[in-house]
Amino acid sequence: MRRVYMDNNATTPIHPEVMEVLKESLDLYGNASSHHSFGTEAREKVEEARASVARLIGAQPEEIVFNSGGSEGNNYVVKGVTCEGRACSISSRGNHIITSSIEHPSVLNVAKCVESLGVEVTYLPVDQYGLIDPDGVEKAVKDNTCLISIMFGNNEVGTIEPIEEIAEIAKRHDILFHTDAVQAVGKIPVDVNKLGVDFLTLSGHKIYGPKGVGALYVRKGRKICPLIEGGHQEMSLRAGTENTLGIIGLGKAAEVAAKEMPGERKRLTALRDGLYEGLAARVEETRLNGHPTQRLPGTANIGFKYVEGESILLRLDMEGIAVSTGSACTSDSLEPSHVLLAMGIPPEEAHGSMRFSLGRENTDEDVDYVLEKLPPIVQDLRQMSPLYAKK
Amino acid sequence: MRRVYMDNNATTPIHPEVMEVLKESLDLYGNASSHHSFGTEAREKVEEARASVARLIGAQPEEIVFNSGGSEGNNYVVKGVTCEGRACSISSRGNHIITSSIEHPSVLNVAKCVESLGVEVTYLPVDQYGLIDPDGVEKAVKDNTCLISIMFGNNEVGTIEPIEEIAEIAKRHDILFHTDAVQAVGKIPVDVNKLGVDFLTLSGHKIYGPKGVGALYVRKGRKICPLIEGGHQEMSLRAGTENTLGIIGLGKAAEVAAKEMPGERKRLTALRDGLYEGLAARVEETRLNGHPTQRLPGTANIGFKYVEGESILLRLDMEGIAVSTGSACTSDSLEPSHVLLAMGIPPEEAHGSMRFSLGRENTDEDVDYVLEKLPPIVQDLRQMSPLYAKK
Amino acid sequence: MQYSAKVLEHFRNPRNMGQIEDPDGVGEVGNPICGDVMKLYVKIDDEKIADVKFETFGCAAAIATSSMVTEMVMGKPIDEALKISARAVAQALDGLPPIKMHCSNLAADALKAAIKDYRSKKSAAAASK
Amino acid sequence: MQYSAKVLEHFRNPRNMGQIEDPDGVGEVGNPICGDVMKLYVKIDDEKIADVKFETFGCAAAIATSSMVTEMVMGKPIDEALKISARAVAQALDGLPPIKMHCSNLAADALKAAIKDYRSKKSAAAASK
Ligand SMILES: Cc1ncc(COP(=O)(O)O)c(C=O)c1O
Ligand SMILES: Cc1ncc(COP(=O)(O)O)c(C=O)c1O
Repeated sequence: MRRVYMDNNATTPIHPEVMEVLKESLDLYGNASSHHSFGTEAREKVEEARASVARLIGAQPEEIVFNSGGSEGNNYVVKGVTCEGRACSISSRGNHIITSSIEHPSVLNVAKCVESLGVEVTYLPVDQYGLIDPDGVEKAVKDNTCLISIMFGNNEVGTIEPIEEIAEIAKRHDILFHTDAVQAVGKIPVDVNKLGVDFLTLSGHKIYGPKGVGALYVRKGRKICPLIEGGHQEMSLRAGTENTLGIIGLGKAAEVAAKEMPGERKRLTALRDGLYEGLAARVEETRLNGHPTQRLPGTANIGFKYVEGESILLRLDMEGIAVSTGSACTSDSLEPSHVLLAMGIPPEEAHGSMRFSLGRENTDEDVDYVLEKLPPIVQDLRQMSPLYAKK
Repeated sequence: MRRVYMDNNATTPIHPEVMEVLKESLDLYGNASSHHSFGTEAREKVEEARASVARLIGAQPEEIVFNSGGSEGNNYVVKGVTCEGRACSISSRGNHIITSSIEHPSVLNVAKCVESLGVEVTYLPVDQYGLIDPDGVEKAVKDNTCLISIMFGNNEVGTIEPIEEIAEIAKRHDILFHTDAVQAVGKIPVDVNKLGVDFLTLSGHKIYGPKGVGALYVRKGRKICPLIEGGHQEMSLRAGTENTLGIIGLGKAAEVAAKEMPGERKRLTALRDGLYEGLAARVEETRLNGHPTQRLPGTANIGFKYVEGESILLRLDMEGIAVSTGSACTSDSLEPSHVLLAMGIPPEEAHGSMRFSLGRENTDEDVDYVLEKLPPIVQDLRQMSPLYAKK
Repeated sequence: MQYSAKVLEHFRNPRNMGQIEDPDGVGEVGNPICGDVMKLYVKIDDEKIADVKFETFGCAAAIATSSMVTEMVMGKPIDEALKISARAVAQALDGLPPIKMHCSNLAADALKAAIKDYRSKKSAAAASK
Repeated sequence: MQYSAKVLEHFRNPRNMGQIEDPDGVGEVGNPICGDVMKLYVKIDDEKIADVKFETFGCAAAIATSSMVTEMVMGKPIDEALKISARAVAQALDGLPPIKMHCSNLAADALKAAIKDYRSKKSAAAASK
């Protein structure tokens, strides 16, 4: 059976070039913090990787802190700036943070956690396309705001937020600004200095690197309480023996992403638009969720009225097609997507929305295959649906 | 040049069998939380690994929470039980914790952190062998003690603590008990039920698995606040896309460790004793730091009077021999080891102590090589030392 | 989330899917906002379920439990059908993931609602005679 | 921690290591508790450093800076030797890791202490004449 993977926002296959360096590095086992030659060999590779990641986002190598992924990066910033809910030296400005209602759970749930510990949190709304209004950010600023955290590209609908404008507001008010760029890095140009962000989260497995490794960008001079303390690794900002293999993989993935991004960006945008247009032509009553143009290249979140997403997902899976109904980490829940609800999409339609996220392995043939298989499935399920019948 | 790696307490080479499964699993890229077949394939492997890790320590699979390593595990427990310094539902008993003065920095530094946030901390002393006295634990217990955290095997000197007795005390007083077993697991038998621990930290790269992956054992029914929140991964106890590759590697490492432990334990004990006795016969004024017998199989921490450790380390490195002066994560600091100081070793002698930590790749020939190379180096450095001359 | 082979089979090939033209009873439970709506049509003959059909908007578990419940009650006396518990439906499918157990409630509830509808119609008809 | 090739070379092959039998001055700085002790012996001839030797207990940087400082002052007039700064020692070694910079202070201090010792002995000798 043909297998078509269109769930690249959940995770990506490892790039062949990354696989190659991983295989080559399996016996590079020294502890990068050891002072003998085994350690030095590991250290050199770790620093090469740091430079690659820095280059991808226009940072200095010493501003890159390796960690275990996007969730850790996001937890780190929200907890570390608010010092876990306390007014400490870092958050001397106060204990109010501004975020949005469409953030990834690794921002939202931590915001709720620190909220329960006494931090004041503003969750900004979004418009029908999932866009955050910079004016809304400005209005939410208070004297005690210490952090603004707004995601770069939304993982479910792909909407790209006006990060540069929001960072400008943060800077004007002297507030630390963080962006969860897990879905943006490697797909669209991201430059920490052009953007003016203080912290930026990225993750290896969304850019064809290994899972369980990521990096947090920490602008020089910005202070933050470590989430994981202990040894002096990562400039004492993140304890734990360096994940050499993962870091090398992430470094290579960053290098490859920088190289392939311009071409892939164009190619995936065309592919994804072809997919949506093809589906819209073949299936009645579909809707595109997310911004029509200001959107991540490979992402198309499409609603099919009268049917429920998991059913479509499983039927597609039976045809070898992998997509998702939302973010993988929330899809065990029965709630409709918080992102779609925040965009004002009715719950019953949110239930019937599917995320197609295309990646470097997808081809025109893959899109054609989905265009062939999906319409009859939706038709089948609609035949079964009392909501459709009622029409 | 011959290369002899005797720094296995810092980190271990990946086991050939683990390397094999890592290579085979590089293209198993699905997100284990995704509901399509790509996800299911990853999920199955993750659950197999969970069962292997559970088997190694006598736990139930659902008591194993995968994470990024030992430092994360230790931070998790200390912060999670004290709810980062606050009296919350979990630590309703109070906010006093008991730990020891020879813990790994990933326990000690976090204890200091939560202390600064209002948690009361007792740091228990050790005797000259690095042993913690269970009576001392009992005496330190207060009405508001919520956590006792005592390491299993010390990473610097290898002393094995009386965990079972201490856990018994904790249980009698209804206090949660955690042990950092990063150095013990895979080297000596560890059974969470025989021991009666509530939480146990382990790490992949100390048992010939990959770096950047570990597991926390959480006894069924024990509550703890997550350190990294977000998605529903790992029973909502640890958010972040599952590090499939790392987890598979850890699972295999656990399986292999269970198999090889009995033989390796004997072999390494003999090897390490041969090393110490050989050195003691060839170099005057050496001392063995740590317990003479109640000690991790491969670990020999040896003091050479009148010389400084880093010099020995570098001279050995020039001969292809890798050892360390303490834990890799603190060796950037100029302080003598906190473990040796706690054992009452004078600072100038602590400076001249070397940790030899042997592992599965070490042979009799390796020991002979060290016995050949090390004595003249110590002699050389002593010739240079004004402390030696003064004698 | 792992479904049993039986769930997947019923999901892929649902039995008794569709409407009954002139049903004796119809039961509808669930709510589109929660992502599950189940509609069960029954035809009753001599206090036995002569025919039963379903329409479902929902996940694989919702569809499979609907299908399964129709199979289980087809041809059965009403009283026996009413005794079919949510648990029994789930068991007949070789179990459901814990998070999906509520779907088996829905299926059992839809059946009860359809029979209730039939009975109330019947007594209304009897009354109007 | 990465040492320069020059540091490693001096560490491996230290120059002027040992004692001077009948030194004109001796300087000792550092503290075994901190892990560094440096002892410098000088022989002075016509206010020039005719010979210099060191003994050091310490890390590679401590040994290399000791060795380097003896090379730098050998044969130099005392006044010139005194002008050698910690920075200059570190530079002559192509730099030191930041955490080890204090070692270059120790070396320069040991030299100063040895010369001071020589001078105080000399003035004592002059006074007793
Ligand atoms: C926007 C966003 N932020 C954070 C994360 C979390 O990253 P990770 O899975 O590496 O923890 C993800 C993906 O899961 C994401 O899409
Ligand atoms: C006793 C002990 N605890 C914790 C750790 C930390 O483990 P990791 O390096 O996996 O974070 C180590 C090793 O570094 C250790 O030896």
